[in-house]
Amino acid sequence: MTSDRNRLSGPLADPTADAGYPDTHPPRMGFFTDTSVCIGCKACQVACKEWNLVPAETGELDLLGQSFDNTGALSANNWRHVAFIEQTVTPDRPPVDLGMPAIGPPAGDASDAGDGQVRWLMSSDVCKHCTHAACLDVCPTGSLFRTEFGTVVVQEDICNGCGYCVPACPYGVIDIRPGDGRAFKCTLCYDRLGAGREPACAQACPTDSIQFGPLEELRERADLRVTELHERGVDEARLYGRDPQDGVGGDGAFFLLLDEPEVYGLPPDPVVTTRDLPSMWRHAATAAVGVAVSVALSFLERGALERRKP
Amino acid sequence: MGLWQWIDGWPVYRQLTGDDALGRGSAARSRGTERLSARTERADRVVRSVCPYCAVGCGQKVYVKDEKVIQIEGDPDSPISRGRLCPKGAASKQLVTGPGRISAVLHRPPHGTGWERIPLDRAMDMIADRVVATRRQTWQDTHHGVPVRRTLGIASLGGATLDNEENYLMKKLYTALGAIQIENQARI
Amino acid sequence: MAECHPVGFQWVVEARERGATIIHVDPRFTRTSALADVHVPLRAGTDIAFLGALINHVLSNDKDFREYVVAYTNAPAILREDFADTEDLDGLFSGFDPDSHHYETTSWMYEGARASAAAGDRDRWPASGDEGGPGAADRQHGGGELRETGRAHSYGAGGPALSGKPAMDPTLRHPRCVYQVLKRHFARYTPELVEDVCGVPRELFTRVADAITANSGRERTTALCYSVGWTQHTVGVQYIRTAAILQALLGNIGRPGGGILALRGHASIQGSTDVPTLYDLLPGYIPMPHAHQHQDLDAFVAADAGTTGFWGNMRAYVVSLLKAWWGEAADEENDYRFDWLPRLTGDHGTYRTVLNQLSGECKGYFLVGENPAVGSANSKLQRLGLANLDWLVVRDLRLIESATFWQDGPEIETGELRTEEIPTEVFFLPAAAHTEKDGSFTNTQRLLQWHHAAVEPPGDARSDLWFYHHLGRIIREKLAGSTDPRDRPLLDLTWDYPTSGPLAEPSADAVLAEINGHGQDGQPLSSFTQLRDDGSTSCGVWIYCGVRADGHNRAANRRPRDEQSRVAPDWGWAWPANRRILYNRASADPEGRPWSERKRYVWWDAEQGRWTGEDVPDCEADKPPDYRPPPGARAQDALAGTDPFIMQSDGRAWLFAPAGLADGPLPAHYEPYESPVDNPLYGQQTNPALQAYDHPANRYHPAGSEVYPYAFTTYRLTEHHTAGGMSRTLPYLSELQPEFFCEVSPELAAERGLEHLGWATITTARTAVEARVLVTERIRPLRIRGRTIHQVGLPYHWGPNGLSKGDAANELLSVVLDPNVRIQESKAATCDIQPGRRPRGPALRAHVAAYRRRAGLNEDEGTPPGAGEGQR
Amino acid sequence: MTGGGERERSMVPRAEFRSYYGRPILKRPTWKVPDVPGYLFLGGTAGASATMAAVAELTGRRELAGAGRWVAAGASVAGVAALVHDLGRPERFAHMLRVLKPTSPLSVGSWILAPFSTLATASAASQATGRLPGLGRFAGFGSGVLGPAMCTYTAVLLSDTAVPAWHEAYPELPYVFAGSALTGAAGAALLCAPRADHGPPIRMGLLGTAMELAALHRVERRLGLVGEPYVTGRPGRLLTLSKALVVAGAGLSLVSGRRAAPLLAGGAYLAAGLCTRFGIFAAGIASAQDPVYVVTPQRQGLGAAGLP
Repeated sequence: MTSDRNRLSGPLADPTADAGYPDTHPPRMGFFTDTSVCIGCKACQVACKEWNLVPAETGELDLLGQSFDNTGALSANNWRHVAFIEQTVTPDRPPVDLGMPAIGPPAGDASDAGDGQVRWLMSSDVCKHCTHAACLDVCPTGSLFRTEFGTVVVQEDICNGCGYCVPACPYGVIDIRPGDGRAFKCTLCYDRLGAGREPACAQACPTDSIQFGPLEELRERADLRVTELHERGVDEARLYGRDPQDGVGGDGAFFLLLDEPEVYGLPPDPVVTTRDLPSMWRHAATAAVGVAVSVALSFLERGALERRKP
Repeated sequence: MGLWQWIDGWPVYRQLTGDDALGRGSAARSRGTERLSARTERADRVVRSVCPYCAVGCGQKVYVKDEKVIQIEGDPDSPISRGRLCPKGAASKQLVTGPGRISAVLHRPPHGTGWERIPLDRAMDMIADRVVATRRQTWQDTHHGVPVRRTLGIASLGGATLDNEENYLMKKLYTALGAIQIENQARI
Repeated sequence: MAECHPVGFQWVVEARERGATIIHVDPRFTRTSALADVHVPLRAGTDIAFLGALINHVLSNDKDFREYVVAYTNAPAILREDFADTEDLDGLFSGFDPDSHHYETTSWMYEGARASAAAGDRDRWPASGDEGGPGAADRQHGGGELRETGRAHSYGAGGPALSGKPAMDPTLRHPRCVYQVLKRHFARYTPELVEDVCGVPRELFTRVADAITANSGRERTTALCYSVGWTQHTVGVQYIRTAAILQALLGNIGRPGGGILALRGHASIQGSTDVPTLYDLLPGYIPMPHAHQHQDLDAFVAADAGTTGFWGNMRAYVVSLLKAWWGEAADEENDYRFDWLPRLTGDHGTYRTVLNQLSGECKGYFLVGENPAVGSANSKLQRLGLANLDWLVVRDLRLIESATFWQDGPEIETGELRTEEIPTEVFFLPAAAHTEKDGSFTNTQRLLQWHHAAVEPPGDARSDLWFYHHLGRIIREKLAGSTDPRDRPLLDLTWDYPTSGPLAEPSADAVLAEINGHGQDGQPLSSFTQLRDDGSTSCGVWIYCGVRADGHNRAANRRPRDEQSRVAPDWGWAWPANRRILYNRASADPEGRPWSERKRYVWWDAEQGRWTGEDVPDCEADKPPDYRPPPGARAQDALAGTDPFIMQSDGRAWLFAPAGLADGPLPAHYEPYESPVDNPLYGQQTNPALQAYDHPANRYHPAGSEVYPYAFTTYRLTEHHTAGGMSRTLPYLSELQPEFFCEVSPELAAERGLEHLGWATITTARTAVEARVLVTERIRPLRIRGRTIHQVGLPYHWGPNGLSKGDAANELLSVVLDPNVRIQESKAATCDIQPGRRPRGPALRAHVAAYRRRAGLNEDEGTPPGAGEGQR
Repeated sequence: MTGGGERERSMVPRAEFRSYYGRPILKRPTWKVPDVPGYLFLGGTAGASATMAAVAELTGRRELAGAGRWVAAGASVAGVAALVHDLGRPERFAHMLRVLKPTSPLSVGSWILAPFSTLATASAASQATGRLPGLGRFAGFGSGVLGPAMCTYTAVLLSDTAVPAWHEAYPELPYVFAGSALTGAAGAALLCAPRADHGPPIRMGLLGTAMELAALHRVERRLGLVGEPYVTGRPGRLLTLSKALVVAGAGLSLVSGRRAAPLLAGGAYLAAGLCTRFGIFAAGIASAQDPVYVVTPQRQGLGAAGLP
């Protein structure tokens, strides 16, 4: 028990207990986003904004040209983001990601992919509510904290907008809201969970691509699902963020993907930065000692020093 | 006592005395967090409704607080939608409370270059006058000798978000007026 | 479906997870395609060829569900000898009059059946819409050049009347039986033809054909879902007919998991048809009467309704309606005031109305939650109509383009109109939202669902119920005391709805009570079978009778889904009689036993002597399967216990439609009015009976035009709603799809130099619009007879107002209509596309004019070669 | 989106990698320029100056100690101001002391910076007013003890992020910052202290130069692809300039006889310190902006561990 406490990386059976909650705390809750049934309707994005009163995009609306994605990425004002990836799939070849880049018409490659079938991947991204959450770890004010549901939430009355969580997140989730100054991200609808309700996005999701529930149950369900898809010949199905052995100790919000994570804009094998923090502190301490010693050395007796000079 | 409360409320103190030494969970909870609750829990009433966009007919629950709509979401009881909504349905609250909704009657006189605000009852009276006048002016008792009892001077085109009861009154009134060019999005 | 009905699509996804095969047929690769097992991209406007080939596949391989077909369809009926098919007449059926572009349909009748639709008796009016001219009425009585209006509707939901029994050949071998005629008619609809017409490879077609036939029959059913991609064509009704033939042959109608499911696009568009704000219908699909010299109620009923099937009770429905409207003032003596109904004399549809606005005949216009200035085909025509009115009332939530056209419409920019010169007086009345009023929507599955008012509307906003109730009240007050007979229908109208609250909101429940109807004792009726034609019952919408049975608003029923069966009869109320699957008698075999245990739904319980099952049986519950009608039986009594299609006069599904259609008893592939290719099937290029309107602002492209070489189609995106009035104005939706764009294939992009995210100008003879370019593999060029056909995809949600702005795709469309229901062809037309933004101001007109000149379309003269009113 | 073709074997790592329309995976750090890199410089300079002042005090170099205290106080106050200014909600700066989180370098740093800047300011104030000299001396020693931590914790601040260039450099960055702090403090002393006291700062500068150059060299050599931003583009130019300046500072500090030399040396050191911090800051931003620095190293890590 004690050896498991206050760990910064690796598997952690109960991050909630680790965050000081009594044993009576509710089970860890999370999302399983099954992208194999996502229809890219973006209901999750809107339901999230309606519930959490997240501001709409400010300034000029612009077409991104990234298939039907005009949001781009998760941000302080987009706590859900649906990615759209257009591919041609030819048997026995890895999928070819199709153009729509800002670098001109992909006419050249098109003939290459002509005989393939079009595949359109869609995936609703969200904060991962990591077992080892770097944003939470580095937050200097305690604004980011772990809730009794094991989720990671920003406390808006505390955040002072120091911005440390922003570069700490290995998934590029959390961000500072322009004009507000504070950091925002998915709360897994902490307030709704408190009322025994499911998060707005999961409730809205028409095809149940976004599933909400106790993480343990979701993991079992996901394992079954991926097995089932493999049996159906969908070999490319894989789980992302489900493994408690991974670099962040497993995600509270994990995914079933149909291609490599980076194709969806996800890091392939993220590691919580604080895993290396003890080592960092040691290096910093050594270097600090180096400073002290260097200063001290610099004050060694004048004469002696000058004598030693070549 | 005030000091003690302050110290007790200081997360560092809770870090030192509680189970959350690193200040990553229970010790870091704020007053705002302790007060947090879902606004649907504070609603004065919940009203059953139906999504106004497409014809799937998803159930909606409309949460009202202080005579304002504070949330609209899917009705999990519905056998049609099971509580789910599409982006449009999920944006219903913005549809009914969002920017751009006009709440005053606007009038543009013939050849006018801008809107003028007029009272609703005056507008109703003016519209009734125009209906009566146009009907009188364009009335046909017969058409090529065959009785028709109608006017082709007045037409109507309705959207398909009209309630059945509204459509019913429209058809009834227009028919009694003798107006036949009564159409709906359903034709389009 | 995923694109436009995402929440409905959950059931498709669930079916897929349970092993169903999902096939998506669409020119584009959409969100639906993304989850489908098979995506079939085809050329827009060629579905009849595709479906026809499926029918041919079924017939030539004996894949039909024979017992079902023999017992429940008109396959055994024998046709008249003088019927000639498109195979004989190169794309025309017998009876076509090339001068009026109109079919005389007598030869389509069954042999032995008396065609009650004899010329002059049927309810219709001379040709050319309103322009019959002197003598037209005489011609009517002389037979000859006749033309129906909105014809399918004019027969009500049940189609036209037939009397007498057709000769039948249950062996289906008679050369003139429907089955054999069908076989011959579709014989040329082969996989090779599909490749040639639709651009669908043979292998892909075969895969679809195999999947559908393998999944139909006794143990399995296949459902077809469609939307306006099937209806917005000059052959829209025939699209649905083709699907109906296929499904009837496969035994997929009236059975669970089967059907042809219309996915309607608006919350109560079904309701707007049932309780029609449509010119050619009265409530419950009773046709509006047409003008005749002497026609009373009985003649009207006799002309329209057959005597057999449930439409045999039409007089009771009409009398109950007239009683609902005119109460005590309507009685047997005065024919229930049947003569107070205004009369039609042709086409009075929304597009004809616009022409009437342009000609000055139509002077006042109500737009009630509708935005034709960007939402209707040929939007410019619409705006020119609006700009030529005396007065216009617009009721909406926000300032839509139809309310502001005089201020900032595109014609102001081009200089075609000047604000000061537009005479139209415009009233904008803010409307109440669905959360601010009581009322019912009828959804796509005929389910009435009540929505309750949650809050009061803001400011001057009012419900449309309020508006019409009070408008009627004020008009009646102004006319009170009038002795003018034309005002009697208004003054005698039952219009005393109770109001309540500070806004004097009329009671929607009271209106629903009138819709439901009541007996002489004032008690609510519980079923339309209680309706009488003697004036003792009153009912506003006969098909809705029972929604308020026992005074209980069943549309507001909301028993949670977990607390009831999968059919969920206690959630809302479905017309008719709360039946969830229509014609469900067909889910059992002729003896009343379920076709299979897997697909059991309703069945005959011999012990109880009743039909029973999961749903309300769609037949008389106590009519045994072995019932045979006695000679001379009327209405439902004339249908046998084995006849499931109880609204049809013969109780059978019509593979062949002997009457009721303006453009043929069988579907045939005709090209869209504007098509990049010639019709490879027949010499007849387009629907011979289609309705075109010749107007300088409504020019058509010749077929195969090199000036307008590309096909285009319009459609919706999940993030927006129709013409955008309810979505472009919302920040959360606008940011998701912020701009008008066109979708083109990489090949077309290369051919025309279009750059991803650059601008494109799309030009038709109507106007030109500009759109950002999305180059995507989801749009595929099709190979058709050695030629590459490019298609341009255009979502039609935009307009100049709102948060997310852009040109309206509907500007590009011409107005050309299906002859049966007068819906415009907005799913297939031709255009040119060039890189760059469109010209501004007067230069835009010059740009469009230059295109027209190159295409040989003269500026001010009428018809382009071969494109007269009516047909090509 | 990028590349295509074979994913298995390729000469150029860049061509292998796939991404979502080339978009960055990580968020661009929102820390403001010049606030945060400026603070890194000020904090380091203040820390080393305070320590130098304390040692100078102990070794009887009162004037050097005085100059050091001024620099420590001034730089730390300016540093605090920069940090508060950087906050999205500056009025909530006190929330920094709400918790004490060893997992957060910024929390730890706040608990270092707060006493340090208080002590440094107190000691400078005492020095200026002549009041409470004992307490002033004590405060000076206190800040001197905290000084080294001030120099190097900021390296952890940067390294404890997902930003590839910062995180991967965590074994070296403290030494870069330590060296740069030494040269910074030396530079300030060369500018402010009397010539008689230039000996210790000159030696501090030389030691700092050596430390910084060695550590930077190792960063550039060891990190491979992730080290790229340190040698390319604007951050690369800034760091090259920094190295040139620090070498120039060291050289100039050894020139004797010329009156301007120590001033030039001090200026060069200070400029070098700024360039180092701005360069390293910018290198991190650049590495966060390009998904290649996220995907490729993680993919290579995966390759070693086998696919999931």
